[in-house]
Amino acid sequence: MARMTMIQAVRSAMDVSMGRDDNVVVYGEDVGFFGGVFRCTEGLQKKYGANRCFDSPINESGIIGSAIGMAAYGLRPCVEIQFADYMYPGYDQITQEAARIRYRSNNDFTVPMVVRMPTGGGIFGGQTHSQSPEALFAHVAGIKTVIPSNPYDAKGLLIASIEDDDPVMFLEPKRLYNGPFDGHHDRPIMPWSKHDAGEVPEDYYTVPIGKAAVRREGEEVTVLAYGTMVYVAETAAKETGVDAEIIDLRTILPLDLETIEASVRKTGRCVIVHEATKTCGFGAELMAVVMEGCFDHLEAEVIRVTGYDTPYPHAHEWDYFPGPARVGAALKKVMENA
Amino acid sequence: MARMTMIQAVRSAMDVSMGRDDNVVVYGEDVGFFGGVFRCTEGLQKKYGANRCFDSPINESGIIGSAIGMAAYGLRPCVEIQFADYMYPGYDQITQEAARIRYRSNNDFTVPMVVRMPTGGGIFGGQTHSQSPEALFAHVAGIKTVIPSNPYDAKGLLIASIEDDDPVMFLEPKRLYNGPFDGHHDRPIMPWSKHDAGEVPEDYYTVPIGKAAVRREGEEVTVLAYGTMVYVAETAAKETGVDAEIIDLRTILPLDLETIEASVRKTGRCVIVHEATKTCGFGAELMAVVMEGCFDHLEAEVIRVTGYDTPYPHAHEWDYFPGPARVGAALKKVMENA
Amino acid sequence: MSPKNGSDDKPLELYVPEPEFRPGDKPDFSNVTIPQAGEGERPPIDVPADDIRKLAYTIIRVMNRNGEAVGPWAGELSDERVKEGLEDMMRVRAFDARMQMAQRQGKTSFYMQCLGEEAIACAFSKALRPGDMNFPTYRQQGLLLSSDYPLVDMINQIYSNSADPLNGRQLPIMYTSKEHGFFTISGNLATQFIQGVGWAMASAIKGDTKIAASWIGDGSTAESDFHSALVFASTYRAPVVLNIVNNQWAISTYQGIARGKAATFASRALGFGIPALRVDGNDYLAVYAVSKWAADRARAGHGPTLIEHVTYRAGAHSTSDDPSAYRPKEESDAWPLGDPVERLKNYLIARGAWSEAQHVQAREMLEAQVAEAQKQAEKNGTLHDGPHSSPREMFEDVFAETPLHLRRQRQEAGV
Amino acid sequence: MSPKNGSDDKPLELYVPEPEFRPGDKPDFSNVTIPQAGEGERPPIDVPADDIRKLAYTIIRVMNRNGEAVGPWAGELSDERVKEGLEDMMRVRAFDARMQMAQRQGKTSFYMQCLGEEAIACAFSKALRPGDMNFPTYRQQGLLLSSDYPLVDMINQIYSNSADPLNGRQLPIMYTSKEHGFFTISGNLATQFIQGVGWAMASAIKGDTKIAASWIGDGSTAESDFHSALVFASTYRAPVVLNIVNNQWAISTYQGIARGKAATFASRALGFGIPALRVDGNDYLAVYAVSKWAADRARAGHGPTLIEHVTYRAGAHSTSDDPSAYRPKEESDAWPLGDPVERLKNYLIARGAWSEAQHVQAREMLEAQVAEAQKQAEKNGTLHDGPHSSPREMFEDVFAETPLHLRRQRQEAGV
Ligand SMILES: Cc1ncc(C[n+]2csc(CCOP(=O)(O)OP(=O)(O)O)c2C)c(N)n1
Ligand SMILES: Cc1ncc(C[n+]2csc(CCOP(=O)(O)OP(=O)(O)O)c2C)c(N)n1
Ligand SMILES: [Mg+2]
Ligand SMILES: [Mg+2]
Repeated sequence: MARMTMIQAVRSAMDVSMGRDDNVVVYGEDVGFFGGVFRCTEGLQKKYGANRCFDSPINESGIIGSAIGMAAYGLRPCVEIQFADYMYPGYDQITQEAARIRYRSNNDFTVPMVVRMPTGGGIFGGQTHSQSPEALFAHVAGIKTVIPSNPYDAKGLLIASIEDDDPVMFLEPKRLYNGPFDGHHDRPIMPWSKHDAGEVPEDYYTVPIGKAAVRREGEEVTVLAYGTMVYVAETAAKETGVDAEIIDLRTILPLDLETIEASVRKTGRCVIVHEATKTCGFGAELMAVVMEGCFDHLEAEVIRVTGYDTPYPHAHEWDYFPGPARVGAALKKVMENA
Repeated sequence: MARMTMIQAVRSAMDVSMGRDDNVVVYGEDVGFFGGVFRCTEGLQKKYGANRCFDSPINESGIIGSAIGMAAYGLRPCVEIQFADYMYPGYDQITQEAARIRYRSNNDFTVPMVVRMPTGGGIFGGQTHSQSPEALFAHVAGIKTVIPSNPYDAKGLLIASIEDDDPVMFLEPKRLYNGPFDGHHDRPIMPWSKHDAGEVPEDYYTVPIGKAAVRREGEEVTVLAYGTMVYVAETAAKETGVDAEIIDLRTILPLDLETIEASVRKTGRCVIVHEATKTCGFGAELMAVVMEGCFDHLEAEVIRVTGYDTPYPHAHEWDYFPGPARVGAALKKVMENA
Repeated sequence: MSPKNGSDDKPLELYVPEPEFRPGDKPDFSNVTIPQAGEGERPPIDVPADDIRKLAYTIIRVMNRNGEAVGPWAGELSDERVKEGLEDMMRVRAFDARMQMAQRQGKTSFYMQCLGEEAIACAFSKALRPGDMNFPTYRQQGLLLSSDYPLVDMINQIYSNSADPLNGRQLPIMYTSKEHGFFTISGNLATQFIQGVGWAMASAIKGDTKIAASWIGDGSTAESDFHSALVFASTYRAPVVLNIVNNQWAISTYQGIARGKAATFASRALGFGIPALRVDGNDYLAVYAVSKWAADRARAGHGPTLIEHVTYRAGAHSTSDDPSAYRPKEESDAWPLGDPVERLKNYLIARGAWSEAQHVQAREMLEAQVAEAQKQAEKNGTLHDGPHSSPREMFEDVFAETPLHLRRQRQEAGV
Repeated sequence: MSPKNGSDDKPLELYVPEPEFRPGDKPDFSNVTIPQAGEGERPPIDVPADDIRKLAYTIIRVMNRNGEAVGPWAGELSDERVKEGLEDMMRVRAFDARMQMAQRQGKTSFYMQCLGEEAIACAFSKALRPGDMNFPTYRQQGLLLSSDYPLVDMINQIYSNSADPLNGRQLPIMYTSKEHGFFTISGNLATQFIQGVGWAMASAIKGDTKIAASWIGDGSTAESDFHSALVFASTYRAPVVLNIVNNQWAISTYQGIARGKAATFASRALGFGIPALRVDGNDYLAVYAVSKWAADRARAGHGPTLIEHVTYRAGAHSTSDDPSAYRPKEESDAWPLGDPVERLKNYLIARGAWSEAQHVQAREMLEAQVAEAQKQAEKNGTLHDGPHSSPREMFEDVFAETPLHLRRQRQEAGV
């Protein structure tokens, strides 16, 4: 066991995977010699050679399109998009190609590819370094979407994603790279070395795709969250004293319906939290899933706490961010008539 | 008044708009001399000249990116994407650029642009000529999305869209181009000439963006639908005898929340219908909107009837399509404990 | 900025390219200079792009008017192999004709022929080896029809019937066959062009000896993934042959809309240091020789080559299209490069290796072959009358394992 | 396919371009041939692209080592205007230095300088007229700083403070000013390159006389919208100048990653029939002359021109970057094209129009100007200490009119 940041955990996942399977290749913008702008691939080129870890031209469609070709050949490319905000030029290749190649070829060709991308706000990145596009993946059949919230999960899920035989979008909440962020931006930062989930085995292990984790058991209300929002929800629960059951979804698609349904049926209440814009965000789907699976158990209106339907503004970052105050207010509201 | 198909109505809208304002320009693949693969722009090049209506290279990012530049200059481009399935290469320009230019420039530059695209299935177009991507627009702040269901609305809404000062995605349900389609593919086709909404004024008029239309008043259940699904819902109501209030949303964003909320509060029940894949489709947002605005009035679980979470399959088109049988079953189910 | 006011300038104008001929015009291509067969050099395969710049602007041709093969690109194929090639092209033509008809008869929803362009895919396929991979568009049926891919399976796919190898999931003609080096066709243009480059990079990463071939139409070179492919192929010197099939038209728009009446499509490669060759796409022998050169080059580790195959789309774009609305009917006949089947036939006859009678006989044989395959396929059903694969298939293979939400949807659908 | 099995071929290898020098290496550019100043032709503005192919492979230079302006591109500007240009560049440098510092002091989140590249935007802006429109990247602050755009407003934007003309919505340095011909900068690379073409098309559609200028970095030419721009500019002969600023680096990747060590960026235009000129980007006089030529060409209706400005990114990519991790510290000094400010200063001194003393004085004056502007701006607040515009601004201007769902969100937010 070692103490790792999320960056180190992600790097270790690629390292372990490249060591075990020489079909695993890693590339992307600034990923080779330099090791990535967030340093997630540092040292991999040196260790595995420039034909297993290399810099790519600045062309996201090219990165993903070439990875599809490599995957069809039989490799397991794990590519990096520098920020999730820059995946859009590659969105055609992701949704129209990677997502459908198994289906349209009736299994003749498959795309075991991972697209890693830092996601979310909280670092004053403005509208083009802060986006959370997970809903745009979830709507398209044929792609898996994983969003880890801590180093242990990040490593285990990334290895599982690389081993997965289908395309996986792997969204890394960049605000969590160096520590669990409770949403109080004005307080000192807690490093991963002081958090249990910063304990990460150096060797191979996996965390299964499609399984949520209950971060806090509770009886009064179910909170559905993922990524950075898991800690914000924990903070809000602590600060309001509401006995919340906090579920860290970890995988957005396929969604762990059973865990969600069991919890909401138990608590009868639900708050959904994400950082992405509200309308048609993944929270809408969670709302629908709760309606479809638990309607008869609901004792109060389900509430979404999300980013607003605006671009992510630079100066007003902390007004935009759904922090502990907003989540706490929702927890209290959902308990009002209890 | 004239009898028009939806194709003629759309063409008439562009004709009227080009005639009134010489800042309106129309272009896209095959749109010029030929008049478009669905013939929506037929005759416009001849009438207004090749510098107002012209063919474009096959590059959707280029079409939309250049239209953004034109709109920033002061024109009102109305461009065609040949099928909604081909907007993905332009999705970056739509979501990262058009959607945010007003906001990020604090009103210094704006993008009064319309992107027309035929949407939906029902013509044996397979997975790349049948998609319904409206949810992918709705999730992104700064874009309006309009989906007309008949010739009258199509013309009035398209003129309103061209006059709108913000980017509008204008989705034309291709299965409705030649007639209202009730979902029974094995029955003779009804032409627009036999339908009231095929009566279209030849001159200028607008239908306001952001206003839903109640197609059928009813007391028992609210059906939220748009595009082709409006007729399917009407058929299902007729066939099941359920007294449904059928709301044709017409605009997906901004959504007519007031009409939706008033209806569901009245009926206490709701069925949501769309053709797009289910997960994170616009139906999820509608589910959330109903939950948020009408929870205390709900007497039954809200049900979504949608396309399945698979690519649109060629041979199984009518298994995939949410036809009157599936919508009817939902109507009956939602009435079960009434 | 300079304070000078531009008010004395003349107004700008938008230039919109127009083809020379529209319906009603009499097409006349006498001003188009077609290089003589046999002209031009045949460089070594390790030549730098810049040294053969000229080959991106000319048209490499082998067969002259007398049916002789001349010049440095001639002499690649034995008569036996040329006869095979002729039959391949004739098989494609017979297949296309019958499937066009089948679509009109309501047996399927859609078809796309490659009339007039048969030489390109048929000759190219002979330059590849088993294990190599094509990333085709919808107009390279010749790749499959010149290999031993079963005709019946092609028709089953076109009919979306119960024996469709793609389980009814794909639009007609969107074939897939890994075994036959044929990547699954996409309905979205150009996406495959960069995927082929990625596949080739993978082969190089693994120290393999296989190469890839990407395909694209003239109109689709405007798409962005054409650029992605050139950038990646150039940067990593990928072992890939990048084929542009310039058949002059992209549905209703002529090639000027994709290139602005300037340069050639081939010359786009030069800005990336990629050698580019323009070849007479209706000259089977020339296509083969140039394709072989490019494939050898890739295999020898010299990297990518771009080939522009100059041809003419003699038929409609697809069964949904009627070209008489945008181009003169006679344009196809007026087009100066002739018919690939006729030209190869004449070559063989001139060599005494073929005769009119043999030709008729071969055609009949191939037509019968196709008709027989169709008969077999129809036993498995047609699109509109069925049977099809089970609707359950709709829910399979979205993922390797079907997840819960999709299993629930399948249950709900009752299949 | 040919039955031959490829097993006797040698294994393929992936080629991954590497820069010549990495940290620890001693950079030596003596093998790089830099053309003499004054060499090469100056064609008429209606020249076809093919006739000046060579200009896409050379480097057009005006100032020689002795500080003299020589050759056909010389003699465009009076000493007065050159002095203005020198001051513009010095203003940019002073501004950059102070804002770098401000970021380090925690007054804002981010800054990007253009150290070593000042000549390009400063000289280019003089070739435009009021009403023309730039579609810049984040490294063309020189366009604003050489016009009369208020320094204080730039700093207000950088600080996201209460007087920020963009209401705190944008990342620092993502300026906007329609009035000053400066399109709103995007954080997404390359998107503006085609937008500029569209703007130019609009000007042509309206019979206007205004032209557009698009900007892109060397690394970003790999993006697909670079291709879109060339396709559209070529097809419609749009009145646009397409500028590539080749500063050798794209964050940590050198230009070989975007072009595979082959051809030049400029030469990409030739495949579209667009004239391409490569210019010494550190030579103010050369940049001006070439820019003027391209602008005149566009204005006269001859269509687009591509200019590759060859320069060197002497600073870090941004305040988030540390280049010592990927390139030798000495590379910047070893880079053969020198410093643009020094070179123009020497030119003026050689002409007797400037002196070391004047230079020092000008620098001090400009530094004071910037310092004063900063002081003014800080009265309106800084990013971390505020004040900012009202959070209410967050909800405004998403649309022309704020729709109901957003009004509800604003209410919920209590602002
Ligand atoms: C991304 C995308 N945009 C548009 C289309 C519609 N479309 C199908 S084929 C075609 C023309 C292609 O022309 P070309 O590349 O010259 O190939 P050809 O048909 O001549 O073989 C168009 C515009 C599409 N399939 N995909
Ligand atoms: C679409 C997109 N992809 C990636 C990035 C991240 N990024 C920002 S600047 C940059 C390097 C650009 O290099 P170049 O074009 O050479 O411009 P320079 O910084 O040298 O001026 C990268 C990769 C981005 N902003 N947008
Ligand atoms: Mg074509
Ligand atoms: Mg650069």
